[in-house]
Amino acid sequence: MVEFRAREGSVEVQPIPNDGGWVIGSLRVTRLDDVRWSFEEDGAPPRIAYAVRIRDDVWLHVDGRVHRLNLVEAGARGSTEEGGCTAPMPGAVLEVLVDVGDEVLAGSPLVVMEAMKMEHRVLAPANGTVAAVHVEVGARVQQGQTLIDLDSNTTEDSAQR
Amino acid sequence: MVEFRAREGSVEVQPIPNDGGWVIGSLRVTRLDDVRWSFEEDGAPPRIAYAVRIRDDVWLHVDGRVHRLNLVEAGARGSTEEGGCTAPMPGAVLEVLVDVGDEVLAGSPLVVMEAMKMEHRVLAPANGTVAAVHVEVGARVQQGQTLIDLDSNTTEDSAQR
Amino acid sequence: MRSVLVANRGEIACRVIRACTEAGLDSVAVFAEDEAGALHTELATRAVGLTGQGPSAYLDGEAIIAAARASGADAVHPGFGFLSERADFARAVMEAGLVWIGPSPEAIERMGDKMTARITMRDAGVPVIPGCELETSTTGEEERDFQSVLASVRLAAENVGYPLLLKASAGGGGKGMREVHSEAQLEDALRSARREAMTAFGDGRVYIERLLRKARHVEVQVLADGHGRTVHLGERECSIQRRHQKVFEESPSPAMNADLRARMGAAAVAAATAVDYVGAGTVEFLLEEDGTFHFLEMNTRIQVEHPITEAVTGVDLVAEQLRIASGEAMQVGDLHLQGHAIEVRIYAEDPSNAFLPSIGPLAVFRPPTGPGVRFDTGVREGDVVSPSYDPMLAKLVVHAPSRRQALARMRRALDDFVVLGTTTNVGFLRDLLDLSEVVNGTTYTTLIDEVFPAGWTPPVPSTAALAVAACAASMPTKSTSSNSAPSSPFISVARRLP
Amino acid sequence: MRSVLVANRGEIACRVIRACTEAGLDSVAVFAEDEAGALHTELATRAVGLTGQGPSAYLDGEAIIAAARASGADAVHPGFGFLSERADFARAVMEAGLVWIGPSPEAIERMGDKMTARITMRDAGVPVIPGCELETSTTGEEERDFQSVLASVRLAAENVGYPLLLKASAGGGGKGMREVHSEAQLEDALRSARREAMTAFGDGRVYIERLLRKARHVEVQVLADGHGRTVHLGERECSIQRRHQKVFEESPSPAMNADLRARMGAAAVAAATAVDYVGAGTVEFLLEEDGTFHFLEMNTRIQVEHPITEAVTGVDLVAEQLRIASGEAMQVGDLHLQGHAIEVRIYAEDPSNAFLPSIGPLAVFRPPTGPGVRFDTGVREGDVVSPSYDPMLAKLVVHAPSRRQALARMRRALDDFVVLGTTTNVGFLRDLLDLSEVVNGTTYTTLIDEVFPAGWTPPVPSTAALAVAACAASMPTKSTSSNSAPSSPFISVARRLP
Repeated sequence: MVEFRAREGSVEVQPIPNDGGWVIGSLRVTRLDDVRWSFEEDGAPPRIAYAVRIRDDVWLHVDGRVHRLNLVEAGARGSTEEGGCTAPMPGAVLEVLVDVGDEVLAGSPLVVMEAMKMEHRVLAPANGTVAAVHVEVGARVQQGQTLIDLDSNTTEDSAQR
Repeated sequence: MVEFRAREGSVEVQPIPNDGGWVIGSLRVTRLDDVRWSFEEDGAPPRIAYAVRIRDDVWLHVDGRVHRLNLVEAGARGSTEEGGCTAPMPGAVLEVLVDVGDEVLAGSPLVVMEAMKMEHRVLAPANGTVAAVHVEVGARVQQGQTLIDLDSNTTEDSAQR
Repeated sequence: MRSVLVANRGEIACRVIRACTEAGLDSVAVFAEDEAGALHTELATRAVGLTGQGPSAYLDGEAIIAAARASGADAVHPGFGFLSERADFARAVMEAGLVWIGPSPEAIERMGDKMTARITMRDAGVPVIPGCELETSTTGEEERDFQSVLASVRLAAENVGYPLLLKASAGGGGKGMREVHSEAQLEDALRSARREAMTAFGDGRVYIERLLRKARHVEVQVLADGHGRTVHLGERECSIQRRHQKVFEESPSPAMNADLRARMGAAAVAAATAVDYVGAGTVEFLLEEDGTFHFLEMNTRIQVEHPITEAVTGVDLVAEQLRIASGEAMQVGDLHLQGHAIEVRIYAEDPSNAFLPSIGPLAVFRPPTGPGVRFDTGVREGDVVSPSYDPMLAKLVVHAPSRRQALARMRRALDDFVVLGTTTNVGFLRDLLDLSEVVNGTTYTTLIDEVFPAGWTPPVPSTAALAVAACAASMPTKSTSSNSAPSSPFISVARRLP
Repeated sequence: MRSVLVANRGEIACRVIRACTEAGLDSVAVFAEDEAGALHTELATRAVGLTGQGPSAYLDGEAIIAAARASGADAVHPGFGFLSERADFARAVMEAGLVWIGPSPEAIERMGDKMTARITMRDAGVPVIPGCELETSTTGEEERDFQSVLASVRLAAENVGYPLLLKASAGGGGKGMREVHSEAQLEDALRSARREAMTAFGDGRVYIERLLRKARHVEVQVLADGHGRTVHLGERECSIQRRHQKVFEESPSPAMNADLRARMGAAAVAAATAVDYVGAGTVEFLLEEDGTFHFLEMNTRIQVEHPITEAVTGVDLVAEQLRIASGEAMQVGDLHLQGHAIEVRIYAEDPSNAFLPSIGPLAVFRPPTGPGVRFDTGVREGDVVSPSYDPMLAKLVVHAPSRRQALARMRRALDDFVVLGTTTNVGFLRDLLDLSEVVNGTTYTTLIDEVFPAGWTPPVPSTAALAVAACAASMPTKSTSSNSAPSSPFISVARRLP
């Protein structure tokens, strides 16, 4: 059983090994080489896709489009942070616009970062109160590093919006 | 010790493993990936080559040129046939121009083959007498298959030419 | 026209399929049993397997028409070679209710038979090479028939004079063609030419032309639509050949000037008009040093070397073929040649061993890239070159502002081209580009034979090369299995684009 | 001129190095410590390591001049970005006895300072955008200085009127530029623009221009040699931008006609002549719907989007740069535009997440090929995209007989482009090509913001896509280590061609 994160919830797929390939429902999938795959649905001619797994993601090119699918590993759920504002990319902190205790509205800028010679603003993901500030001006941060902790406003508040 | 067949005789090269690469005289060779290599001579900047081994050959691209170098394996020498006229490529025999006992001169046509929709003539490598004919018109032959056995004329004869 | 079956393989199938995609048309590839998973099958909207292996599969017109019907194609593009100049196939396609992307079967017939073409052109006022058509219609292999043909050929040869060229009337691409320098060579040449022609075309008739030495092969691209417009798109110089196979082509010709281009262009348009030609075609001429030109033959199909014309004229010839076949007027403006284009043909052959075809895996296959470089191929790294098919792997085309720059660009591209596992002519081509005749543009059809009388010798590896090779020898042998593509004869593969 | 040091990296370094090779010149690449083994270092005759990592290494003019001397280079090509528009660097190169492949330091200075450029152009009779230069020369960060700048900006803004653009005088490429729609936004915008300009250029001076809505960005390529000849090579339409960064460029402009081209061309030549320009340069204009055009700025270097001009004019701009720098006359004939060319910029960025730069391995990187497709890049499969450099990975350029065919060719090319392991804007570009404004050529600079106000949403994978992904999930994770290239800062790598 393979589980992917989807836009809402997750999607489970169960490939069944069969005759050198896999069967998933009415689909048959065959591996052609390191990165190329062939798949066919009942009656239709086989088609080609490129797919590789890189750590917890499967990257896929099919029908002219690229998809990046995040694998949900057993026991690894819930790892997305709630109320944490993280660095969207590696870079340097130019400005910290909030202090602990500040009330912020969803979408208001919290931190200004610089990466690749451009400024980027990290915005509040929801209304809330700043619980902690983990960085200071000039700090170099890694992608995904938590910059600010936000206490989200109560569920009642959110529900009213 | 690696030995390659050369235009005359053979060439021996002894790479000495050293610090993740090899040293051969004043040369240092490093492997970059599956097919790419870097090499540098004392003082000169490193250069790039492509090289792969395929069975008994090393194929090499360096300085804009491709080389195919045949490896001499221990005990595998002398395997080139003397007096045998072999098919230069896979194809079909169109005509056999000689019979057993015929005297032929170096360069005279022995067999006409067809491959890739073109005719090709297999020529006698030396003066001699046809000792055996191994194929008939219409036969499909593999590359390297012996078509005709030739008894070369005596060494004295050859020496006189 | 919504879906085009491409009755071909290799680089030209890929070329045509991409043109279909860009024209908003579906494409159907066909493939022999030994070519399942080939590049052209992946590029097409849909692919249909043919029965049998090797070229014969692609020559089975009935099977191809059946494939077109089964896959819902409503048109057939033949590419070049195979069925492209077979009037009977064109006729069968049209009788099956499909659009034939090419000239009428009548035009193919009149130009396909080289003797008839000579006569038609003479009548249309187009100059032909001094020579002699032979009325003999016997095509049998029997010795008695042969002797009677030989007698009439011998008589005609005396009139034309030696050296001469013996040519198969049904011929093309150098097949069934022999140079004859004296009467003593005539019998052997005739036997061999007829046999090759019988094998290739099922038709052993031959004719005679005077052998023009140091002549240039210059051909003119023509395009005609169904609305009465016929234009020429300038010339291609294809003088550098080996065994009558083109090796190096360029446009414009170094021997051309505006006046000569206008006269040869007019002759080419006259040739096309004489057979009510519709579509893309090429009129080949021999051009002598004094500026005289003679009709050689007309190729009633897209040509291998069409990209150099596309580069300098800005016209997409295959797109125009599709447009014309669908009944539209061509979209071609006034002729304006921009810069200089060169094509070389990349063959799997061994220039150091009589240019014999070579086979093997394309263990490493890294074509050159960069500005002004076009690379048309039907193979990719990991594929295996088999002995069954034509050894042309690819066409390398460069376009640059001047001839000198185009030569430099081609040298750079050939230097950058890495092919390991199969012997090719890349190194030979690279040396060819340094010949003073090529540098100066004073090329002629017998150049290669005269400059490389003893063949070509590959360079000796340097000490450094041997050192790298010795290190590579210690590595495991590179896996050269081809893609494990489906191999059932009836399977079909396809890729659907959004 | 025998050997050219290319003071750049990535695709433009590769482009220039190939041009050197084709011109018969040696080339010297430079590389930061984190770019040993990069493609451009392999293509060059010789490569020299710089000290330091990231862009700062390529910005160290002294180290680059030292590298030129040490490697025997006698000329320096700056590419674009980095030191290309730094007059002091140009001057230092010339003082070191090396040929500077670019315009004079004086021309760079007069055009590089956008305020000075405005004034120069106005004096030369070239129309400029209504706006206001500010005489303030203070560049400090102190709050008191800031307040005095703010006061004069506020005053000027009232005269020009809102909405307006605040632009760094030393700026370029959208850096230090802010839209201001009301006085309330002015202070924040000024602070941020000045900071960005200080970081990028070390110069915080700003000026004001009226914000022209729905205007097109149309630029004219000029070329001038040292023999007194200055020509224009037609225009490029670069209206499709995001955050003032060009995304999609085409030539000719759909808004152009022969008369307007002649007038804009003449204005561009006047602009170049006004600063005694020598070399390749670009004069940018805003073109309003009523056909009025205004000088925006002049880029005194080769432009990212130069290939589309090369495609339609047949001129090799980089080859001409080399020729002009070596003192020869340009080899450019009369202007004739052939067909239509489009370029899209391939960025490592995430269009579904505010277009933030993305990083990662190029685990699979298979650029599109085929007729009329040019792909300029500095990376190859197996390379790793780092956060240190500009996120532009490549330029994809198509050339076709018509705009419609060029769009179709670009769609086909984008569909065929496989990049796995690093998020790119390829999918976004593919959707962009289907917008009616793009199809009809009615583009303007704020198009992307207006059509994608909430950003771009990637397509939902089909069931079949999920099935293939699930099978691929069972495979081992692809090794994404980059080439184990030498990493010592002082090592240099090179490839010597015959």
